[in-house]
This record gives sequence, C-alpha cells and structure tokens, in this order.
Amino acid sequence: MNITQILFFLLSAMAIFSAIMVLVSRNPVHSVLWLIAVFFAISGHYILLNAQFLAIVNLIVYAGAIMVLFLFVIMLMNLNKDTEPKKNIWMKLAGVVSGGCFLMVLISLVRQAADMQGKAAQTGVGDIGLIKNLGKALFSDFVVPFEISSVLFLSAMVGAVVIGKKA
Amino acid sequence: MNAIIFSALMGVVMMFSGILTQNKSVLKYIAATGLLLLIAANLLNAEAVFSIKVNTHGLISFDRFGLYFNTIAFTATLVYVLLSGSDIGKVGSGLYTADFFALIFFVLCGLSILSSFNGLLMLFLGIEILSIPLYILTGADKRNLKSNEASLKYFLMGSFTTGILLMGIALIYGATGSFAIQAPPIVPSTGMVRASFLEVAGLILLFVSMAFKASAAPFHFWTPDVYDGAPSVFTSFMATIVKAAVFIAFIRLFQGQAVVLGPSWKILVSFVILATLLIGNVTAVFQQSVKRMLAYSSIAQAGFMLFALFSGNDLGKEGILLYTAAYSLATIGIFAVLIKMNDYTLEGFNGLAARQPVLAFVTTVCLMSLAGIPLTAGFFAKYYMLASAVKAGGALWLVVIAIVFAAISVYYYFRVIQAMYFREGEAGTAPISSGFKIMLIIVAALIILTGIWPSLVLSGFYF
Amino acid sequence: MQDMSKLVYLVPLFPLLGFLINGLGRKSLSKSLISIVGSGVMLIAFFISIGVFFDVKANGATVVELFPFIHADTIQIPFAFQADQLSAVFLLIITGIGFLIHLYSAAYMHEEDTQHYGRYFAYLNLFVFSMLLLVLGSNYVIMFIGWEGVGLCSYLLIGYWFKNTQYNYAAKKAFVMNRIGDLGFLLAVFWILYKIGTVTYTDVFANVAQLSSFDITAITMLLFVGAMGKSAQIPLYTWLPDAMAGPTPVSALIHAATMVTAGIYMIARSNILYTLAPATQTVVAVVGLATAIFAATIALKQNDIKKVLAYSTVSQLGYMFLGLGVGAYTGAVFHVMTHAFFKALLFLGAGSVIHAMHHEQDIRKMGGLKKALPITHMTFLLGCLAIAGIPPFSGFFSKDEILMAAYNSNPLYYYLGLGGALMTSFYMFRLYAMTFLGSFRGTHEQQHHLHESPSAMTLPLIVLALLSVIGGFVGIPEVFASNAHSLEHFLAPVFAESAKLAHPHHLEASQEYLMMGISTALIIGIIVWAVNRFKKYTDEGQENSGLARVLENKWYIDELYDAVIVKPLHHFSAFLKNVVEKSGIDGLVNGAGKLVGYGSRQLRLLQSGQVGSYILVMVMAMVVFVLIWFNDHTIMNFLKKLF
Amino acid sequence: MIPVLLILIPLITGLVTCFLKETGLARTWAMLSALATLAVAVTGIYFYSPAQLSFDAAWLPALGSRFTLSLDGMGKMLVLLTAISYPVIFLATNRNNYPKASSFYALMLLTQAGLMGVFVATDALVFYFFWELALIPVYFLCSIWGGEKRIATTFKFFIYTFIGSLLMLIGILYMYFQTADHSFAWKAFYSTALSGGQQAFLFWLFFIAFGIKMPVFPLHTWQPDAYEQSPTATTMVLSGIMVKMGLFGVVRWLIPFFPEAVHQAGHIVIILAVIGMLYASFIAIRQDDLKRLIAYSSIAHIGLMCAALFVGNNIGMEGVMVQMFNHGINVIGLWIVADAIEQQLGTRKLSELGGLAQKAPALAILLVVLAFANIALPLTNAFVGEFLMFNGLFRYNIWIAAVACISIILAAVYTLNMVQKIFYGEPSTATANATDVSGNIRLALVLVVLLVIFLGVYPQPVIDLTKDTVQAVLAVKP
Amino acid sequence: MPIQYYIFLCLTLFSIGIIGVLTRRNAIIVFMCVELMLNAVNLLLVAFSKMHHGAAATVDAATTAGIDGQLFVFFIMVVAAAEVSVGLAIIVMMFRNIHSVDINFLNRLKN
Repeated sequence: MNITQILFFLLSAMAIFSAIMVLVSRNPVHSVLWLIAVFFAISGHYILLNAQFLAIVNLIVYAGAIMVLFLFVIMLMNLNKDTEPKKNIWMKLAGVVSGGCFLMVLISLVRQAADMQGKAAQTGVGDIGLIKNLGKALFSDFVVPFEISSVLFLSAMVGAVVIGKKA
Repeated sequence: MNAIIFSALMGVVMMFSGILTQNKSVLKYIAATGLLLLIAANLLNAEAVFSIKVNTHGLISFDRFGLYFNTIAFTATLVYVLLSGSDIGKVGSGLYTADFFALIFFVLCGLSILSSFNGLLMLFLGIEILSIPLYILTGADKRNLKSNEASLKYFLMGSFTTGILLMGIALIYGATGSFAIQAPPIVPSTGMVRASFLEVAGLILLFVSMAFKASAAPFHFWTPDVYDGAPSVFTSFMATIVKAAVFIAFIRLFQGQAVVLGPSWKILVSFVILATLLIGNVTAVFQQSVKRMLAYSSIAQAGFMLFALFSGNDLGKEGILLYTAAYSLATIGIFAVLIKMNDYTLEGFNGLAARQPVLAFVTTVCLMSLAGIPLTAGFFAKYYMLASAVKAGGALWLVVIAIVFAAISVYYYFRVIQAMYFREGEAGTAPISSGFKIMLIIVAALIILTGIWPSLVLSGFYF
Repeated sequence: MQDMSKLVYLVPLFPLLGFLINGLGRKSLSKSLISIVGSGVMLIAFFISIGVFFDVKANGATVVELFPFIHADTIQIPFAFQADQLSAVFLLIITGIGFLIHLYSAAYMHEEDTQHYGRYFAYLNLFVFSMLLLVLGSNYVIMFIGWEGVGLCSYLLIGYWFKNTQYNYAAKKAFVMNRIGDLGFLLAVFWILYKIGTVTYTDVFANVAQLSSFDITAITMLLFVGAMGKSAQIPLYTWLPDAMAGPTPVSALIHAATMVTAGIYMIARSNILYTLAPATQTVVAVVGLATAIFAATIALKQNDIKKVLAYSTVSQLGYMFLGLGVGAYTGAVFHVMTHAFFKALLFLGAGSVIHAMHHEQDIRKMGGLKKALPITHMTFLLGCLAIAGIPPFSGFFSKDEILMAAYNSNPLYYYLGLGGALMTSFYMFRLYAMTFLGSFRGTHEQQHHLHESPSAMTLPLIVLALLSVIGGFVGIPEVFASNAHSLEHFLAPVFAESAKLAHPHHLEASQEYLMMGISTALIIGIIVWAVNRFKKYTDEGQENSGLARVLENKWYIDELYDAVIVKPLHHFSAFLKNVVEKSGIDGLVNGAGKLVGYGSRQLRLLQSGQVGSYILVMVMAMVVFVLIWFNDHTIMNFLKKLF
Repeated sequence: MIPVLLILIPLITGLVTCFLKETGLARTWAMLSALATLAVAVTGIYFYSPAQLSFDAAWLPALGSRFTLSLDGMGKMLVLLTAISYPVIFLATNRNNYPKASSFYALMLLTQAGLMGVFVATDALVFYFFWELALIPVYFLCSIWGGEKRIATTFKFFIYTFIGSLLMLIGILYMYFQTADHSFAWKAFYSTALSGGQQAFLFWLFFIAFGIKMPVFPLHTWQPDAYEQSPTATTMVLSGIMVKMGLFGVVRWLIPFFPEAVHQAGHIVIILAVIGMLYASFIAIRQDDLKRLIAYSSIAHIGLMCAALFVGNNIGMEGVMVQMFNHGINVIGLWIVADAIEQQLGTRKLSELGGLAQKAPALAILLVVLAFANIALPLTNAFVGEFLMFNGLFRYNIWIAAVACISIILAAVYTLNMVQKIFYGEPSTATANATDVSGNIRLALVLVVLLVIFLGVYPQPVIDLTKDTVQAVLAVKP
Repeated sequence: MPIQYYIFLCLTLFSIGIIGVLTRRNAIIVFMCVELMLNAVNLLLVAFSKMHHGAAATVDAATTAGIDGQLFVFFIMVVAAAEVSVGLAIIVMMFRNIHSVDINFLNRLKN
C-alpha cells in the first residue's frame, strides 16, 4: 500500500462516513457541515487524480458558495434545530431498501463489466486537469456550451428574481 | 444555430422591454414579433439560405429533422402567445410579464438545443436550460399554494432526475470515453452484440431520466401535480411545446441505441408504453377537473408518442413531428379556452355550447383531435404512430392494446363535449374578445385542415 | 274458347283489381258499388275460368310467362302461370264458389258501415287472388306466393273484427301455424332448387330422376309439413276451428273454396314426387286418416254451429289426404270439389242461421228453425246428406272413391275411414236436428225476429245445394258405368306419370257393391238414430263428463300446446330478454366500462401527492429495468410462449 | 365526377345549413339538397358509363393513399338507397320540430356525405375516413336531440363503434404494409397474397368492426338502446343505411381479401349470426317498447344477412344485396310509423296502445303492409331477399338453414304481436283521441309502401344492379 | 487506482444521496442529497477522465483525451450553481407561504 492508496481509502472512508452523517443528522446545520466535509473529501480525490483545477473549483463553488447559500437559507428560516418530525418508519425502510437495491444491482452490473477489468485511473500523473489545458479546451472545443451556459445563468437569475422577490 | 442564438437574444430583448414598458399587450406583440423573427430565422436556416456559422466542434448538428421541429415548435409558441399571451400577464402579481416572456424564450433556446444536440453534454445543457425556467414558471403564481407546491415538487424531482441523468452520462462516458451519441456498435458475425455493461447501465439511467421528462410511467408522477398546480397558461406551454421538445430529444438520443440494449430494449419500451397508456388513460377517467384530466391525458398522449421510440423507423420520426404539431395545437387550443373558464371542473363546462358556441366548437375539434378522431390532425398523428409500430413488426398486440386505450380516451375527452353540448348549465367565462375567437377558429381550421390533408405539415419532410 | 288459356292471367287480375278498387275506394264508394265491384270481378273471373277450362279441355296445358320474377345467378324463376287440367278445375271451384260467397257476403255483411264493408270485400278479393296465384303458378315459388298470400288474407279476415282481442289471437294463431307449415314448404323449395336447379313444375317433374330417394322423401315430407299447416292436419290443425272468429262467409271461403284445399292441390300437383316416395305416402295417409277420425270425435260434442262444421272440415281434409296418401289423386281432387260444394253450402247455411238468430251460434239455443227458414233448412239438409255420403249426393261418390282406394291400399284404412264417416253422419245430423228440428230454445226476441235471409243469400244456397246434389256425377265410379268418370279423364294428363307407376288392382265389382251397400246402410242407420235422439233435445245446461267432456274440450289439445310449447317459449324469451341480454351480454359490455371506472379510482391512489413515494417508485422502477435487462432472454422466451 | 358530387352535395349543403338560422329555411334547403343528391345518383347510375363513375386524385402520395372513388353494382345500390332514403326521411320527420333545426339538418347531411363516401371509396384510407365521418355527426345528432338517456346511450354506441373502427384501422395498416408497393388501393389489397395465419388475424380485425356496425350477435347491445334513444330521423339513418355499412364492408373490404379465412371463420360467423337471429327474435317477442321491438327485429334480419354473406355462393350473396336495399326501405317505413305513433300519442309502449285501427285506419293499413314486409311475405320486397338468402344458406348447410328458418316463424309472432297490440282491440286511454296520419308522413309512408310492393313484385332491378359485384367478389376462391 | 474502486465509491455516494432523498422530509436536506448525488457523478467523471487519459497516454503522451470528462464536471458545477439559486428561491418562497419546508406538507395536489 503506497501513500496514494492510503489516501484514497482514507478519503473514501471520510466521504462515505460524512455522507451518511448528512443523512442521519437531525439538525440541518449539521447536515450542511457534513456535506461540506464530503466535498472536501471529494476535492481530496480530485487532487489525488491530479485534477487540481476542479478540486479548487469544487471547494470554492460548492463548499464555499453553494453550501454557504444553504447555510444562509437555513439560518434565514431558523431551521437550525431538529424540527423534522419523525417520518413514517416504513417509508424510511422502503427508501433505504430500494436505495440499497439500486446500489446492489448497479454494482453487480459493474462487477461483471469485462471492459472495466484491469483498468485504472491515473493518479498523480497526467496534466489534463491543469487549468492551462482545461482553459484551452474550454475556449476552443467547448466554447459553444460555455457560451450557452450563460443562457442558463440568465434564466436562473431571472428566475431567482421573479421567485425570490417578495410579492 | 440561428434558432439558438435568436431565441437567447429574444429572451434578453424581452427582459429589457420589461424595463421599458409595463403594457402587457405591447409585450405580447413584441413577443409575437420575436417569434415571427425566430420562425423566419429558423426557416432561413432550414432552407440553407442564411445561417450563422459557428464551429460547434461536433457538439451540435443541425439536420432537417431538428430544424423542422423547431419551426413547428416556434409556430406553436406563436399560436400560444397569440391565444394566451394576454393571460400571461395575469399570472401572479402581474409585475413580471416581461420576465415570463423572457423565460419562455429561454425555454425555446433549450428546445432548439434539444432538437439539434449531438452529444450528451449539449443534451444535458439543453435539458437544464429547458427545465430551470419551467421550475420558475410553475411557481410563478407566488401567492397560490398549489403553484408553490407544484414548483417545489417539480424542482425536487427534476433535480433528482438530473442526478440520474448525469450518472447515466458518466457511466456511458466510462464505457466509451466520449460524450458523443453513439453510432450503433458493430455487430459481430455471431449476431450477438457485445455491449459494455457499464454502457447499458448508463443507457438505462438515461432512458429513465428522459422518460421522466417525457412523463412516461412509472416516472410520470410529477406530471399531474405540476400541470395541475402550475398557472394554466404555463401548463399549456409545458404540456405542449416543452413536452414535444423532450420527445424529440428522446428520439434523437435513442435512435440507434436499440441495438446496444438488445432485445430487452423492446421489452423496456413496451413496458413503459403499456404503463403510460394504462395510467394516463385510466386515471383520467376519474378526474373531475378538466385541467387535471388534461394532465393525465398528456401522459396518455406520451404513451402514444413513445411508439415512435419503440419502432425507431423513419415513419416514427415523421409521425412524431406530426404528432407534436397536432397535439400541441389541440392542447394549446383547449387550454386557451380553459383559461377563460371560471370553473375548471366538468360542471363548469356545462352548457358552454349555448353560451359560447365558438369556444365550444373549437374545444370540440381540439378534443377530437386529441382523441384521434379522423378528419382531425390527431388522427393522422396516432395513425403514424401505430403505422410505425406495425411496420416495425412484432408489436401488433401492443398496438391492439393501444387501440383499447384510445377508446378509453374517447370516454374522458367526450365527457367534456357532452358537458358543453348536451348538458344544461351556466358555464361562466371571462370576457372573450373577438380576436381571441378568430384565433381559436384559425386553430380549429388548422387542425381540421391537417386532418384532411396532413401533407401540409409533412410536405418537404419525408425521409 | 280458343287461346283462352293465354288470358289466364286475367283470372287473378280481376280479383286484384277488385281488391285495389275496394281497398282504395272504401271511403268514397257506396256499399252497393262495393258489392257490385267485389262480386263482379269474381263473376268475370269465373267466366274467364270457364273459358280457360274449355280451352284446356280441348287443347291441353299452357304456360303463360308474364315477367321474370327472380333471375339471380342460376336461379330462373319467372312470374308465370300454368293453365292445365288441375288448375282449371281449381279455377272453377275457386272463382265459382268464390263468386257465390261474394254474392252472399253482399247481403250478409250489409250491417257493416261502408268503410269496413269495402275493407271486407277488398280482403275477400285479395284472398281469392292469392288462391288463384297458388293454383295458377307454374312453379313452386309462385305457388308459395299464393300459399303465404292466403295465410295473410286468412289473418286479415279472421281478425276482421279487430276490436275483439280473442279474434285477433285466432287470426295470429292461424298465421303462425300456417307459417310453421310454410317453413316446411320453403325448405322443400330450397331443396328442389338446390338439387334440380329449377322450381318450374314441368322441369322439376321431368328431372325427378336427378333426385335420390332420400331427397324425394325429404322433399315430399317437407312439402307435406306445408300441407299440414295450410290444410289443418294433425298436429297443425288447431288454427282452423279458431278461424271461425271471422265472418261466416269467410269461413265458407276458407273451408270450401280456398286455403285449406291448398295442401291437397299442392300434393296433387307434386303427385309424381309422392308416388316416388312411398314412405311419405304412408305418412300422408296415416296423418290424414288420424286427422279425419280425431277431428270427427271432437265434432261429436261441439255446440257451436260453426265449430262443428270446422271440425268436419278438418275431418274431411283428412279424408282427402288419405286419398292422396293411397295414390287416389283424382279422388282427392274430386273430394275437394264436392266438399267445396257442400261445405260452402253448409257454412253459408249456418251463416243464414246465425244471421237469423242475431249472431247466436250455440246450437243448444236453437231448434225448430225449419219453419222460419225453409230454404235454408232445405239446402242445409241436402248439404248434410251430401257430406254424410248418401248416394246419389256428391259426397258419396267422392268419399267412396277415396275409401275404395284406401281399401285397396290397406283394408284397415278403409275400416277406420268408414268409422270416421259414420261419425260424420252422426255429428252432422246431430247438428241438423238440434238446429232445425224440435222446438225453439232461444230467447223470445230472437224468435220474434226469425226470418228467412234475403235472396242474395238464399240464391247461393240454392245453387250450391244443386251442385251438392249433382256434383258427384262428374265422377261416377267404374262399377256403375265404365268410363263415366269424366273428372278422371279430364285430369288424367296431370297424373299420367304417377299412373304409370301405380299398380292398381281393382276390387271385384260385387265386393264393391257390397261395401257400398253396407256403408250406406250403416250411415242411414246412424242418421236416423241421431235425428231421433237430438230432435227432442232440450237445453238443461247439463255438464258433460268423462270422454264427452274431453271431446267437448277438444282433447285439451290447445291447452297441451299452450303448456308444452307456447308457455315455455314465452318463458324462454323472457329469460333471454331479462337475464341473458340485460345481465349477460350487455352486462359484460357495461361491466367493461365499470371496470375502467373502478381501475381509475384505484389507480389514482398511486398519485399520493408525496414526493417521497413518487421518487421511491422511480427508484424501484430503475431497479426493475436493470433486472429486466439482465433477464431479457428469459422474458422474451416467456413472451413468445404467451403470444 | 358523379361520386365526388354525391359526397360534395350533402357536404357543402350541410355546411351551408349550419348558417341558416330559420328553421323552415333549413328544412327546405335540406330537402332540396337531398333531392339534388337523389337526382345526381339516379342520373349517374342509369345514364353514365362506368368510366364516368370513378374518380381519382392524389391525396397523400407519401402514404400511398389516393383519393379514389368508384361505383360498382353494390355501391350503386347503396348510393341509391341512401339517396332515396334521405328525402323520405326528411319528408316523414318534417313536422318534428327539432330545436336548432339548422344544426340538425346540417349534421344529417354531413352523415349523408359520410355514407356516400363509404359506399364509393376504393381506397382503404379514404374508406376509413368516410366510415368515421358518417359516425361523428350521428353522435351529435343522437346526443343532442335524443331521448332521456341519450347521453349515456349514445356514448356507449360511439365508443363501441369507435373500438371497432380502430381495430379495422390496424387491419388496414397491416394490409398496407403487406402490399407490394405500400398502397391503400382496393386493388392492391386484393392482389396481396397473405398466409393463412395473417388472413385469420386480419379477418377478425375487420370483422369485429363490421360486426359492431351491423350489429351481429353478440356485439349488438348498443343497438336497441341507440335506436330507442335517437331522434327518429337519425334512427332511420342508423338502421336503414348505416347498418348496411357493416355488410357493405364485409363484401367490399373483407371477403375478397381473405378468402381462406372467410372459408374457415365464416362457419363461426354464420353460426353466431344464426344464433343472433333467433336470439333477437325471441327477445323481440317479449318487447313492450315499439322502438326496441323494431330494433331487435332489425338485429334478427341483419343476422340473416350476415350469415348469408359468408355462405360463399352467388345466390346467398345476391339475396343479401337485395335485402340490403329492401331492409333499408322497410325499416325506415317502420320507424316512420313508430315515430308517427310516438309523436302523436306520446307513448310507444305496446301495452298502452291498442285500437288504433279504428282511429287511424290509413296508418293501420300502411303498417300492416310494412309488418308483412318485415316478415318477408311474398310480393313484399323482403321476400325476395330472404328467399335467396335462405336458399344460399341452405346450399351451405341444410341444418343451419333449417334452424335459421325458424326465425320466419318467430318473426311472424313478434310482428303480429306488434300489429295487434298497436292497432287491434278497443282503444286505450292513450289512443282514445288519436287521429289518422296525414300530410307528409302519410306521403312518405305511401312512398315506402309503394316501393315495398313494387320491389316485391319486380325485384329484378336490384338484382341486376348488383350482379357484377357478387360475381366479382365470389370469383376469389381460397 | 483500479477504476472499479472509484466506481464503487461513487455509486455508494450516489446511492446514499438517493436514500437521503427518499428518507428525509426537509426539502433543503433533500436538495442537499441531490447535490451529493451530483458530486458522486463528478468524482466518477473525473476518475473516468483519468482512466481514459491514462489509456490514451500510453500511446500518445501529449494526448488530451479525457479532458472532456473534466470539462463536463465543470459544466455540472455551473448547472448545479444555477439550480441551487433557483431551488433555494423556490424553497424560500414556499417557506414564506406555509412556514415549513417539510415536503410531506406538499399534498394539496394529488389523485
């Protein structure tokens, strides 16, 4: 086990544990914080995979901006305590079971996938994840979607204004 | 590319015109003019006279199928705006009319992307550009709890589905290393198709998420609630043009994938068709609210549109165009009338024929078109779907079942006709302008004309 | 009289004209005009018939084709008339007696108001027209037209007094029973058409050889079923007595000149087929004989003057069928003729009595009418003598011919037939004695109004009485004078083919004389006994018991039919209507609709409104989809097995 | 051009009628239109050559469907029936004051256009179109102007027939893909060879559609209700002409295409039809409602026609042709009487009627003639048809024919029952103040009765008219 | 790292997200679970991207294969951000009206 593997497993464990904590936390604020922990773990993975740009963006956009927005809303609504009444236990069970089933069938599918046998993701090497390369690609091959996503933002903006404005 | 650029630009124009004027009819006519421009631009593109050349690096490809669909969708939107445009201003506080129009144009931008995407990235972006404005339009009536609820439901389920879609894309990417829509894999001499399990899983997830957007059972659950809760004007838009776009994308995406999925593809699709027809038609029978009935009926219609996917031949592609045109026109017509009604329940329609003969007549034509009665556009729409399935072969049993459900659909569509014509009542409506009536009559005439001579719509579009 | 046969279509045409004139003009024409038209057309028809008769006699048969009736594919059915010996005889009977009945009706029905009077004559003319079609047609289809036509007219005339529901039932019964027979006839026609390809008599009879013996038996049996219905044989006879509901002249027309003789005519017409089908012949003979005796027993105890006559008709028809069954076609036709004379006479006489008695028909309430109605009495007596078979009255000759032929075929037929003849004389003279002899048993008012009928009514009686007396001389049997049977000679061409196949073995003349003597003696004895017994009849209102009661109630046959056939059928159709249709088939259809409604109410519950459950279903569906993909081959195989 | 005119005249006049506000005007206009159609039909049929009786124009080139119309013998006969019936129907229902008369007459004329189209179409898709065009106006006619339970009843009728038509559509589609050059033309269907399995499958798809329309047992339950609830004019069209669409369909669009299946499944159909005849006759015996009685009697008659269609011999088929025409005439006559009674007395319960013969002798006589036509008495028109049909059936199977023949007895029972209960006996409270029919109704009835008798005595015109169709249809042997 | 590890990890995270959506009633937390699902996808995409890059790099060291996967992640983030802004606006609007973010209260529309 080299350091990469150790880091991988560590980060994975952290991600999964934090993800589960997001679910089980009664307090929404805790959930948000656990989710941020998940994002950090994932960013760690990105770094392991030599995708530094995404790692940073993930931290800034997700863990930073988006989660702060969440926190902000939760605070705004004063939901920072355990307000969620108990959900029907059967519904919960059904949710867990079907989610579990989903995982099971997908994993069994992937395990049988012959073309994934023996393949590995590069860790620590390869420079496609560097901002220089990504930027080049973004503004050459992917310039159309990049521009188009502005429409998305525009409509999100309009929407947020329309919906968010009082009255 | 014209359509995408112009629709986005028109969205911006609408936003700004909202600053310049609050006059709703002016806004309506600006939008209508914009749509005319859009149609013209798209037609120019389709006729290869003028198009803005952009190097999309293969991410988008414009073909006749997509461009033709754009024309249909834009025309339908134009009809929609002319018919119900003035009702858009009445939604919510009435302050955001320009923004609603802008959002509609952004939806059209998403629609143009969906009709011409050439890779999963553009599909994803297109769907999101289509969906996000819709979440907002659904919740546009902010004081109305039903509208709020519909919006939140739509949003939660929609974003969940986005997750599913993305997982599907990721798995496909893992298997193929690209986001392009796959050409059919080479069939080895043994006749067996060796598809990567990962790709299969991805396709299934993709199928599920597209089925969700197309409101095919068992992923349809959002449809009745959202259509019911959303302001009726926007329901009209969502149930017609948006839905049509999703179907076009669906077919674009899955043509050729049938081979990858192997024999189970037909099983899957026929299962979905059956479930959709069953739930859509049978549940609609019970509904007392015409609006909610139309929501279920749109599910049922989706069941029929899925035949194009099932058969996967050119007849199906031609048919889906006609279907979207016929279905959109009829549904827009009905909704335009529905919006004017004081009471959305069946009782509310009682005796409409005596009080508003034009409204009743046009509604009847529209309902008949939806039911697929000959001499209306809806007949040829259904006809093409069934024909494509028969041509594809091996699905006669499915076609027969579809026929039975079509008969059930007559039941609930005709209940409205019965209410209007055969029952006594005081159907109350908002004041009706004569322009509105003329527009309605044009819609009815279009439906009947297409029903008698469908080549009008399909001319120049045969594969 | 040359070429008179060519004009044979005029014979039915005139009654048809009469029907149209009287039918359409029943409101505008006066009564006398109506009766003149009604009777006049008959008279003209009668004259033409005479012409035709002599033409046929001189020049043989002629076929007159009017227009193609049905020409479809290989079927060629022309609307054509055939004037030959058989039809000529019937023409004379029908138009002649028909005319007399029309004449009689003119007076008898005079109380009716003009409109109904016109209707009556129209029906009467139509009746004659139908009968003429029946006997004149040159093929079975035209015969069938007449065949059904007389059924229709009997329906109309029996139900002439339509206000009376009972009468309507009788009319309906007559029609339906006739239809049962018609069904047999129709099937026979189909059979002939199928096997021979034509229904024209001459072609059919010429090609009998194409038929297997099974075919012939089947065809003749089916035809006989038709005859049973029309000529009121067991088991389809019950309509005829009920048909008394119509006006009395109508009964005379039905019983004497038209309708009931159709069966005889048809079998005589198809004689060659019957001769080739011995099995059917036996059936015909047995059914005829049974009917003759059975009806006679019923007649013994009837008290309605017309009912007695009606059962006597049934009985006499039985004799005719006996004659047909034993191959004595001429005898049967002969009996038709004489029977037409005396039965018309008797009915018209009865009508005269009823007329005088103000529509009283119960003979228990009559008696001693001899003085009040001298002409009626005299003619009626002659009629009774004729039907009883006293020589030299007409009935003797014809009945004797049939019985002799029956003896030749099977002596048992003869003995039973003789028994029937004895009963005939008994009930006829019981009727005669109770009506005309003894003392009057009716009300004083009736007695006060008793009077002889007008001459329009008595004239036909006299003519018919004359015919009844002398009518038998056209068929003097071989034993009395050789070659004196002019009717047989005349009809010989019609029965020629059958005659070739028959193996007649004549009785010794002495034996024949002996049998005639004994039977005549017995009949006279019975007559004397009956007259003596019933001329002192007093109406004490006593109830009959035992066999007499059974006879009075006609062996309870009507009740039996009602219980065995009519009621079950009614229950069956009620069951179909109320259970099978409503709850069964329609229930299924409506049930499908209800099922959809129920499904709708259940399916809507899926739409719980909870986002969580919606997504749950989605996730489960995804799992199922993946599983489907894993097992696609299993599923495909399953589906293939299913479809 | 004639076939086009036959469709266009009622279609255009019908559309025009929508805009005539005045009742009397609409009525006259409709009558004129019907007469014009009749004139065109008669001229076309008797004075034009076959070439002039067909029409061909491009319609949906991509679908392989052309707007082709042509008139053969059976088509001529049914066109004639339709053309004759309409003036009679308008005449007889002239006095029924339908509210919104202009819409009423417009829809009636549209129905006529549809019917005409069905009878002249030689392209399957065109045929299907007209098939439905004939149905939709009827739906509105019945639902708006019908009786008390009209909405539910008509709805059932509509959905019932709609399912049938859709099944036929699938059949048509399937056939379309089997044809060599992907065409809907009758000729293309005709010359397409199909395997036995395909034939059997298609046979039932088509037959159910036609069988519902006829209707044949056990698909008949919409019919008595629909006849009972519809306005009489529509009932006349429904029973007089529309049911012929089913029979027509079988002859034109079924028998020539699937000879093998007809040979095999025909047996089942014949047995079903014969069961239906007896079944309907038995039910008719117990009917108290005049309209329902006529309806069930009609089912019985149609049953015979349906059976005779499948016997596969000329005689039976020719009988059907004759009977199609005659049944149309007769049943319209019966409905006129039923309507006259109901309009005047306000009831059609047999148990409440009686004694009408005294009050309305003319009506009584006319009905009696029609009643006897209904039981196929010789010299009425129905006899010829039934004679030929039973004959055909007899050639097919003696036992089936014998059983089927029982219906002629049952027909006598229920028809005479009807006549007796309406007309005979003493007048009831309902009929005490009745008056005789007069004016238009009388004229219409007299016309019908004259036709009944004329065609009963001289049926040859109808036989000659349809001879070619019968021969052509039966030329196909499995 | 063997790609299977990444797949398992991401599917697990994804499923946890699904389970969260199914079991929680707080709309915000449900939404957060959706974000978790998106992140699982992101990680998977990056892993695949590196896998394909690695495979291609053995042939051509200068290849940019796999870069599209990472760009896709970028776009997902863009969309997610837009979605969040709209979604939270909707939730806030909802909260304003019914003073709750419990999705079980969303049951006016049913049947």
